[in-house]
Amino acid sequence: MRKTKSIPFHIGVGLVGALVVMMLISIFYTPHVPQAMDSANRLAPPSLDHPFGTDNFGRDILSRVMEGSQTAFIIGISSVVIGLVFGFILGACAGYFGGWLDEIISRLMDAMFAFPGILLAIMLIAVFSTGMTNTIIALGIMSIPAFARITRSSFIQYKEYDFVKASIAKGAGSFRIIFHHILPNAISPILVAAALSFSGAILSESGLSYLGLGVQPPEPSWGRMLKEAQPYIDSAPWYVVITGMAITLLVLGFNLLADGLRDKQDKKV
Amino acid sequence: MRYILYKLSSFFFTIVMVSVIIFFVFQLLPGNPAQIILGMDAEPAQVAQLEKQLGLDRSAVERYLDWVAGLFQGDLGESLRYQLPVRDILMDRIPITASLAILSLILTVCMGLPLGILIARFDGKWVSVMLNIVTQLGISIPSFWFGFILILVFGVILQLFPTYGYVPWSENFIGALQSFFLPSLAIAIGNIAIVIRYLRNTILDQAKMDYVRTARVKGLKERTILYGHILRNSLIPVLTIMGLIVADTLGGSIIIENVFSLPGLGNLLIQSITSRDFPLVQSMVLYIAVLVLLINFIVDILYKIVDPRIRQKG
Amino acid sequence: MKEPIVQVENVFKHYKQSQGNFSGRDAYVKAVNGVTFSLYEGESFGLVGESGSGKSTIGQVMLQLIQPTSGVVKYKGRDVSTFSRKERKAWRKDVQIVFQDPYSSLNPKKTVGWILNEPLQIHKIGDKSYRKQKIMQTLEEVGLDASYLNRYPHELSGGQRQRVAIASAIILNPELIVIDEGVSALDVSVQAQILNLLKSLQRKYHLTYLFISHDLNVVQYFCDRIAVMYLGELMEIGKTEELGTKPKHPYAEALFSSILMHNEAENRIVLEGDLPNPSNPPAGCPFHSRCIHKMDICKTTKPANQYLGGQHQVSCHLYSENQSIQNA
Amino acid sequence: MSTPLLAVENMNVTFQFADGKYKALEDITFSVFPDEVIGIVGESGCGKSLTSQAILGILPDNAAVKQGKVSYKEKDLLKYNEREWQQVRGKEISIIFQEPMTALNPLLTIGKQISEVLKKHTNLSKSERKKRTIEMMQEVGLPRAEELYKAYPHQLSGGMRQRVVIAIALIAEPDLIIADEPTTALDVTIQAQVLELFRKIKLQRKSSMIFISHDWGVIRHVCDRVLVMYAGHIVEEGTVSEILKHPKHPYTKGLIQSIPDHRKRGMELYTIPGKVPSLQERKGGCPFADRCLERMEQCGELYPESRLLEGTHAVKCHLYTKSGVTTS
Repeated sequence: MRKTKSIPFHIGVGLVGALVVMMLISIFYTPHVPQAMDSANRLAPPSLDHPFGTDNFGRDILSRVMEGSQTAFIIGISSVVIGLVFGFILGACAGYFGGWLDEIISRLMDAMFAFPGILLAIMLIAVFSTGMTNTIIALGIMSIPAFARITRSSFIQYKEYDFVKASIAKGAGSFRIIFHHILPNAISPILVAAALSFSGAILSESGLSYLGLGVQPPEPSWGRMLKEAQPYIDSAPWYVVITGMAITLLVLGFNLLADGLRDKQDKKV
Repeated sequence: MRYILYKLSSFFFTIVMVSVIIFFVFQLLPGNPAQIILGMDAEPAQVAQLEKQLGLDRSAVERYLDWVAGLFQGDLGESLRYQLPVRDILMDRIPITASLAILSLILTVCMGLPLGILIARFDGKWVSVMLNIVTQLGISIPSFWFGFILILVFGVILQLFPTYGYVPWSENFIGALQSFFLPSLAIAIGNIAIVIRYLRNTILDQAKMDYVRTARVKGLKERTILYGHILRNSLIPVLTIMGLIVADTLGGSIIIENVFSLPGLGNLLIQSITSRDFPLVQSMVLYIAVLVLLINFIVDILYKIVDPRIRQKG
Repeated sequence: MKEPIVQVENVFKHYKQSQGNFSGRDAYVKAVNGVTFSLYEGESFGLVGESGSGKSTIGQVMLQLIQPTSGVVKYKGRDVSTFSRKERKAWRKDVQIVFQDPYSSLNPKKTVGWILNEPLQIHKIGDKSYRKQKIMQTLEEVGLDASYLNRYPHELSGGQRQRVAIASAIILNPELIVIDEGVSALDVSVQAQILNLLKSLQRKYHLTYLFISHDLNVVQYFCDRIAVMYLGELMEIGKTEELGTKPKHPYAEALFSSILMHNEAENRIVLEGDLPNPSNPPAGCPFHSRCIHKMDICKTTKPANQYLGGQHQVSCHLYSENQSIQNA
Repeated sequence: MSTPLLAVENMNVTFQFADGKYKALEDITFSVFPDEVIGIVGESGCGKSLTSQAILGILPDNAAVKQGKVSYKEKDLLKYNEREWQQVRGKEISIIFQEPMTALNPLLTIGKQISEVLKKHTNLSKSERKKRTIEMMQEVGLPRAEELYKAYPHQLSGGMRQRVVIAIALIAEPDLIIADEPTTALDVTIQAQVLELFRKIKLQRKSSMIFISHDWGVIRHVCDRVLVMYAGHIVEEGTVSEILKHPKHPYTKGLIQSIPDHRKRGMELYTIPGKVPSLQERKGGCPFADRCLERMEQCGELYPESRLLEGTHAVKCHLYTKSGVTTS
């Protein structure tokens, strides 16, 4: 029973693991130099030499996908860290202290939630211009409200628990309450949010880069590759299919991972 | 009533907050905006004129109040690139984005709800595992890439649907429907998966509730229990995520319009950013954000109306 | 009697209720509505009442886990709200609380050893070896052993958890413990074990208990004095022997008549109606809406506290001087 | 006595967990006669609720009746398919659960939830159903029945909701009503009201009742006969007064003695050593052997057969098996 149920989780672990390995390998080795153009070999279908074919400049798609994974992970991890740090601080303050501070922070988060999907990121990039760093900052800011909300609700929930009250009655201060009592219990939903936020960042980055607003060449990016592949959708469909598949698998991996983690923590309660 | 007033006030407060955020983010433009807009080699006189046009010679607070006052009168400013009132430009674009969003929402509801119920009814070990993977896949696929795949399959290979551009509804209803169908589906796919998962989970959660046990010991048929008792209670939480789904649909249309070359708001937004038409971008972002807030507000109120526990208090 | 260890003087606690009612004005839940009583050293003082009576709120106000809207709590004669930070922390050693639900009163992420070490750590008591020895000693006192040190709360039964909660309360050698429905969630046979444990600890350490419970059997067994609360107000206080056998207040009378183990059906007083909402309690005597001896004055005037000899107090117009005592 | 309305014979129920199958109920045999109120008493986990669920065919998904017979009006319910079960539930046998706050559908009116039973089991017209429902609501003591007919559950207090649940259970006039801790979640004075209602139902209706409770006081007030359950077994049965006065099984004795009350003040409460074994810890032989102070050699291996002592008083204990009635 339990085994069957955790199959998706294991698939998630497998996907993420495989892509992490691919990313690590790509740092030291790719089958071809990702930037090497080969005008004789443009839009070549998959072959032994180019397992995923080549693009419109004759570059090896496999090598470019491998290199692109570095960007994906860098952007995913950095933006999650930004969102987590600021979201946690805001959410913890709102949840622990309550009152007007909570009101202001919650309204601010509501306001940020009003920007659907990647609109907030698009706006920030419109102002700060494109590029890797700005993309990371924009996606990081975009993920703050999700972390803030989950942290806030955990804090509010656990603040009322008897074990917290009992600890206050024993003389514990705010520091002890937050770091010894609330945080260890709130950590797993925050981890789930982090996994989801990671996959969300990958999706958004690919969207932004596809629109030409994200990562700029020569930085490799899957979203950017899709933009380049679009005109050749009928003549070189593998270009589109392979690149999109890379994004999908990475996102799917993290989503399954998050879902499995959530299941596990639900079971414990 | 009190509840509605409370929600209304927090709705307006949030709108103000959103407008302040948007306005001041655009104040953060590095350097002289007029210079940036016109490029480095622009004539100083031109720059000065544009500065005046943009009101850069006044304080930020003044300009903000001005902007807001304009918004209240339906004046969203003037586009730099088109030299037209923003409102007129938007009016041309809105029907396209609206068609796309509405069609996509219809697809989400019409496919998500029945499938969610169906899958909850046939819940089982393997069903739930398969469902989990398939719906997660639906959520994980980038909508614009799914758009490519739809173009590839239905446009290029099967040649059933047009792959770009659109036909206005007034011209040819079927043709319009055809031109909007693929992009709507591309936007909807993730939301359909979300609705299926969410509805299935709430149905299965509700099925464990005590009132279901009460219904069962009355001798009711499982069908009656599902449709008469469980489903009502399950649809209320689904309603709460509708706000999120609408927001997601609007966000999705920004990208998808660019995939299918549909001249809607999203398409305009990206073009305006590329051409640094900031007044237009600023107004458009606000417009979309307010729309999302409004829909969330409506969903909130609707939710209270549907649920007697809250209805009778307010 | 001895010196009072805690004096609760005219304490009020009103909560603002979240929005959502007809009136448009803010509604206040009157959890505690002017309560005065004293706890004496070494006694077990029972606080009984139904839901909404405010009995739990009193316990938490007493420990300053909840700030009262008005009123004073004195500990050994000193107003606890005037304590300095340092004094308050020192005071926290002397007063402890044990909660009802053994499943939420222990941090699920911490081992029993950690939970017992925490109070010592907070107050920087002893070195590592002293703490270890103190923890072992306390564990044994509550009937557990070293094998529990590395276990997590979810590995324990309800009774064992409650023993751990008690151990973490007594490890600081407190003088007063608030037991907030501390045995209510337990089965009878486990409850008996815990009650015996509490009694033996009381004898050994000369503890004072504020014993909050809705279970009249347990309170009558356990407590020396009993206070009966209704809708945030005290109805009657008295020694268990007096109050338990001859309650004066009509509410207390009904309450004690409903002990099913020993009362025959004919002798029971079944009150009509529901408990009023604590955000909108009846004017005058809060109990008048359900009282079988209701008089006109009850609807308008709150009865004053009457002493019926010794420590026995009652708040009821039946015992006011200008009313004939009908029910003695 | 006449033929039993319900006869449970040698029923076993097992739970299927990831790590194997566990017996939750073993050798459950008892009868309910017409017009009789039979109590089932025991601590949490003893299987008293599971017994009622097995009778109504509403066991949890991972539990199943492994052997035995449940004869209702001389028909074996265990052979019924789901459709046949639906004809029994609500119409022939109905059940009242513990938690009134969650037992009703929050989105449907009170009237609809009660009359739904009539819609399923009778051919009454809509207006007749409404009339009958309002009558029933009045019968269970719901005030302003016409008005409450259109109300939603959240507008009612816990006590009133429990009356609604009782109305649902009674309206199709079943011959057997199972009440599973129906007053446990209620406040003391409200519990008294609901118990009074049960006594009224007992007097006015011809239905038999199975009344499940952990509270001997409640059992004493409502039941004619009682079954004492421990760890999935019925260890003793007999009339309530007989069992309370002369309990035979060491568990029953211990259980009754460990109930606190004012007459035991100052004395240590009797406690049963150890704790109730979990499903996984249960072994063969007498289920109580490990905690029994009167344990004999055969208790660990040999399962004690039920032995009728006198009248309806039967006990499963080796103290009484071979040599007949020994001293108690």
